[in-house]
Amino acid sequence: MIELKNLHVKVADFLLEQVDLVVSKGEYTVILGPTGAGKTVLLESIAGLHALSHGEIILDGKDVTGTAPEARGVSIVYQDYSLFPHLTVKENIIFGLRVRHTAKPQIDEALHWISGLFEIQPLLNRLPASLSGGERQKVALARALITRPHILLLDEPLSALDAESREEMRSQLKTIHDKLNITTLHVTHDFEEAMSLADTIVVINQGKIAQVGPPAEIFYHPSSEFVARFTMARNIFSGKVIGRDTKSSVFRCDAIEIFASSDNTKAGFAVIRPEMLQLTAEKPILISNSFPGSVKTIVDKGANILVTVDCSPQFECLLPRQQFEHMVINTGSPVYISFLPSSVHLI
Amino acid sequence: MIELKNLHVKVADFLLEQVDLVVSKGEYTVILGPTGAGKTVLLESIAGLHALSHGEIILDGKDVTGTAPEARGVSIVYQDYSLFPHLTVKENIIFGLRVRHTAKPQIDEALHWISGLFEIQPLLNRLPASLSGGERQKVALARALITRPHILLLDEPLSALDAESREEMRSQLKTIHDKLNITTLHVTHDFEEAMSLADTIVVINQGKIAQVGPPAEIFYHPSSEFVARFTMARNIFSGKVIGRDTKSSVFRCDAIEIFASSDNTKAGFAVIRPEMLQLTAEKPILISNSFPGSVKTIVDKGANILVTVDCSPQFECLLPRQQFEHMVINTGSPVYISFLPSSVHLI
Amino acid sequence: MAVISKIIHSVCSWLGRHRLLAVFSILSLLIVLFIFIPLAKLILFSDKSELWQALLDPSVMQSILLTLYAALITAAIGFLLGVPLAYLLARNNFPLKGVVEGLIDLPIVVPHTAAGIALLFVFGRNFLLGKWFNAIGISFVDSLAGIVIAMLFVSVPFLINSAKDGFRKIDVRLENVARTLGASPWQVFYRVTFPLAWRSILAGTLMMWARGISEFGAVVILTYYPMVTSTLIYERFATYGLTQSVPVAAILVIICAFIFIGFRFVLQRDRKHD
Amino acid sequence: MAVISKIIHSVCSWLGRHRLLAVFSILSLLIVLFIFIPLAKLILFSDKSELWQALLDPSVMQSILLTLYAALITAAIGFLLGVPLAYLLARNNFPLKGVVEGLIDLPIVVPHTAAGIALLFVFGRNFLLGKWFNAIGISFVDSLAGIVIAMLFVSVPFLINSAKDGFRKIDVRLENVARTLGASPWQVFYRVTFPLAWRSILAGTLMMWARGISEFGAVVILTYYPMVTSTLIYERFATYGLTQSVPVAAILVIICAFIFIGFRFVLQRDRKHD
Repeated sequence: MIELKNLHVKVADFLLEQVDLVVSKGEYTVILGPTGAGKTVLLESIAGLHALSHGEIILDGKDVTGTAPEARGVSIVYQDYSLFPHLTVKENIIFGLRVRHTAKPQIDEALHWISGLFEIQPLLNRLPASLSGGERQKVALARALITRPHILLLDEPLSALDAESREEMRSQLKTIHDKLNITTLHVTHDFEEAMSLADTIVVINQGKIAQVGPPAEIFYHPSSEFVARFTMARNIFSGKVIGRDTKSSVFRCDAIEIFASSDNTKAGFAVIRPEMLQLTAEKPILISNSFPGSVKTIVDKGANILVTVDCSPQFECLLPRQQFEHMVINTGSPVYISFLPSSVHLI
Repeated sequence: MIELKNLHVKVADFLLEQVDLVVSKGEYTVILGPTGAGKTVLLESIAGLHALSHGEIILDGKDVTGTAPEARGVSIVYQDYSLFPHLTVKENIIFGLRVRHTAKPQIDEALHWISGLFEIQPLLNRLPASLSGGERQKVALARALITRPHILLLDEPLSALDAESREEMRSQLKTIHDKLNITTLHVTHDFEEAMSLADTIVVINQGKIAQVGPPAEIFYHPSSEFVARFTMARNIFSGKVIGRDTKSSVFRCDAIEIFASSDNTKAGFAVIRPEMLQLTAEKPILISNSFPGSVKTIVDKGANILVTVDCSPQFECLLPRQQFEHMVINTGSPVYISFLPSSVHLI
Repeated sequence: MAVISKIIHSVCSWLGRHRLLAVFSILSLLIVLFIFIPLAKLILFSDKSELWQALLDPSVMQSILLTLYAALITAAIGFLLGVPLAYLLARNNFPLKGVVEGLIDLPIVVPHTAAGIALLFVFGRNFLLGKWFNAIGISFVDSLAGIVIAMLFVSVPFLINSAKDGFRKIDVRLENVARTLGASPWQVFYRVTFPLAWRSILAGTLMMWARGISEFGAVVILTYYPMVTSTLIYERFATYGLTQSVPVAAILVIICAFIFIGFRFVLQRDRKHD
Repeated sequence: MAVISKIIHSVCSWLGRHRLLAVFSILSLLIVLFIFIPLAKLILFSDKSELWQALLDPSVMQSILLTLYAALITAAIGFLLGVPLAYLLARNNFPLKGVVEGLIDLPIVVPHTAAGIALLFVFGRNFLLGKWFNAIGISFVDSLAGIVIAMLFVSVPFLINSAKDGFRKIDVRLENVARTLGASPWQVFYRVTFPLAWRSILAGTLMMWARGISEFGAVVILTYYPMVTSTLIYERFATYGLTQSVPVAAILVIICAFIFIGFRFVLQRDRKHD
């Protein structure tokens, strides 16, 4: 378990402020934020590599605020894997046991176990420079896990990989985590990566925590305009609530009125995710939110097509490719945008 | 127009071999390939920055193989924008006119036009170091276009931007291209970026052209296993055609037989894109390809959900989020995978 | 007493936790003091009135001006010839490049008296180039020209290396972009490359100037008279002993230190610029 | 004739297209030859039998051995004190760090005779440290100890700077990872940091050794006798003239060049390792 209490850290230009966070034992937590948000500094602070200006760090119930990094039982894996270039893969992996003066038979046993787990036996005698990106990462993870740390810190572990190995390593990370049940803190700037791995997502911006919650909550109920933008909610309209009946609020923005099944009457933004929009040629019936407009741009995103519809305000609508191909839409086509009141999130 | 005839270039570790390519005037062509495929070397060769070992480069009908870079009328924009750090934005932009000893009134006029086009008038007196990523890119584009080049080369122009400004710049690139009608060669490793921008995609791998075609063709009809993998077709099964009737071929792979409306009887791979798969709880009727299996993993990718189904071979199925949320699927659920013969591509 | 024991205790506990830092700090302090104390004592503890007197001594003044002037000419020649070489080394690959780079550094490690002998062996009146130059009235022995070539030989590597590092730091793609924008190689050099490497070149030139001023071994072989300040210090020391040579040495150290502070300043601003 | 005019034509057209390269190459060639010819002539054109005779001269042999030995001791001391300082400078920020870094470089630009005077002013029999050391029987004047401190003063900056660059090149995250894996600061230093910086440190040590061997100005002030080879060259030159000093100079240049080739070799392999 990781407990951070009112953490303040200043490192060069980065500043972490007022970070309060509890990560339960065995949980896979992803810290999500843009470049320069202080994500790496946060990990390094937990590992004991920076002096705190203020606050406490409690790991598994023990206050380690003043403890040296080597005594915390926390392993860190950096984005570029930081393998020791002068040591072979084997020497890299057993480094943590060597410095602890572990006996040879135990080292051999642990090496056998971990290299089996990551299937890296054939690499043991090679030097890091000769490994591929995916192999380096496996070695870095093996090195981090052989000492059986209580906590694993991953700093953008997938960013340096190409799309294919990224998918493979993503599932391997999940598997390893589930197998060893190790408390994991994973830092990334990639929203999709966070969604696919996290039990809990911590959104961080400019050194402060912006929102904490399970992926679905971050996805559907961003707590601020920043979180909504960062999770690519796309349709973020500023305006205000002008009415409220038993079932829904009425949110006014530019020329349109949006019905939302939310009771946040103080809201300044209405957020509707682009996946939640329906795009039809005819006016749909029985849907309270439906607006006519014309197609402005069509962007092919592979699996999905992003259609921008001009109807003051402008809506962005993400259609599954198959559905798009069955419709006949071109730039300028008159269409209707519609969505359920339950798809509208007010903040 | 760009014509490359049997180009061979060797630069340090990169080798381009046998590159034949024709890019029509005004076309937006994207060169897509993994890191180290030789994409940047190709651009730099067209700009005249590398000596060719072999071959010819013809721009707008003129053989420029031996012409110096400054006489080719080709502008290049690098990934990090390569703004001159010691010059202001204005001096950066007019650099190309200055070295040509253009008269002051004409310089002023061109500057006025280009800074209006990119809406960067407020930046003109700042130094590059103080600009944001998106601003830098606009300045780099303005600098490249003020000399009215015939050809614009873009080297991963969006990679250095965060997700939001990337979308904005993507649409701006498209707009500028359409407005100036300039022949553009855009290099990227991002498949989605290629899909959304290109008139023609050139897939390049290990210094050789793997496939040339419009986005939809690359997407649905990859010419090789490499292209299929690189465009994330995911379901790529090796096997062979064992039968053929009037309408379809029968492709055998592991324990299953796949009907494909393709007449490529020599095929070694069947490719079915994950968006084309149907996932249902009941056995669908009237569909020739339908296989029972059980859900192995569910990965949330934000707008889509990736479901892996174990049915020898393993299928990967990309479901729109809304559709997924209406189904009740968990790991282990028995499901049916089905798809149309027309969704199967044989190579 | 309690306070003192507390201080001792906290120092000990800091040492315990930071033993590596503590040991390294102590060793480091030794070498820093070893360099600092002699220079500080020379500058701070030599008699001010003696310094003044030495400055007013015409032979001292003359030799200082001669030294500064000769080193300046040297730096100018080094600039003219060294910057192009640095650029070629930073940007081009050619056969024997490694050998040339090694050769450039040799004057730093070659004994300076031996360097002087080698130069005399080529530029001396009876040898090779010396003969030719003698024919047109230029002598490299006991002359300004001799001082300059001695200084040039031992100090030009500093400029070349600094300029080379400066050129290397510049992204080649800036030059590529400039080319595609229509600039000729010359335009690229004077509009992009040179301005961007300027600080490194300036720093190298200052370093070269200071090294020229401080040279003794090579100069003394080629040109005893007219006397550069290094030689003057040596002669005063050999003739009159330590006390007579201290003020002149102090003056020269102060001059070099000033140029050197300028050099550090240029480098410092360079780093901020990055 | 046709062939010659063709060659001339192609050279001219190359020059036309590559004027920048051509001009720079010519300027560069001047400075390269200026360094190369004297050293080459000293080594290649001095009489082989004279070289041999000089080597057999016991006073020459003795001074060479003394020089190599003293420079080796110097390099060892420099290693012990300089490497920790280099590590602190590369890894830590502390008040006055810039001043310390500037101070470290000062001995390179300070005139070496002045440096000798400064050292004598501190380590001389009648001064400060000299007095204390004299009391325990160590004299820094006309002794091995004097040679060593003179060499140390002028050559230690080369080791410190090279080692500092070596330490700087190491990604701090390697050290961070080692810490989190359970290594104490000492273990991190000797298992990760030192091995990775080893080539730079070795190169710096070799450079320092060579600089020590080649020192003249500072040594001659502190210790004329026993005579290091630089001093011997100077004395022979001053007493007997050029021809007598050439063989000794050639021998010393060859020794330094050999050490220096080792240094380049280490650096070269270092680069490949990156």
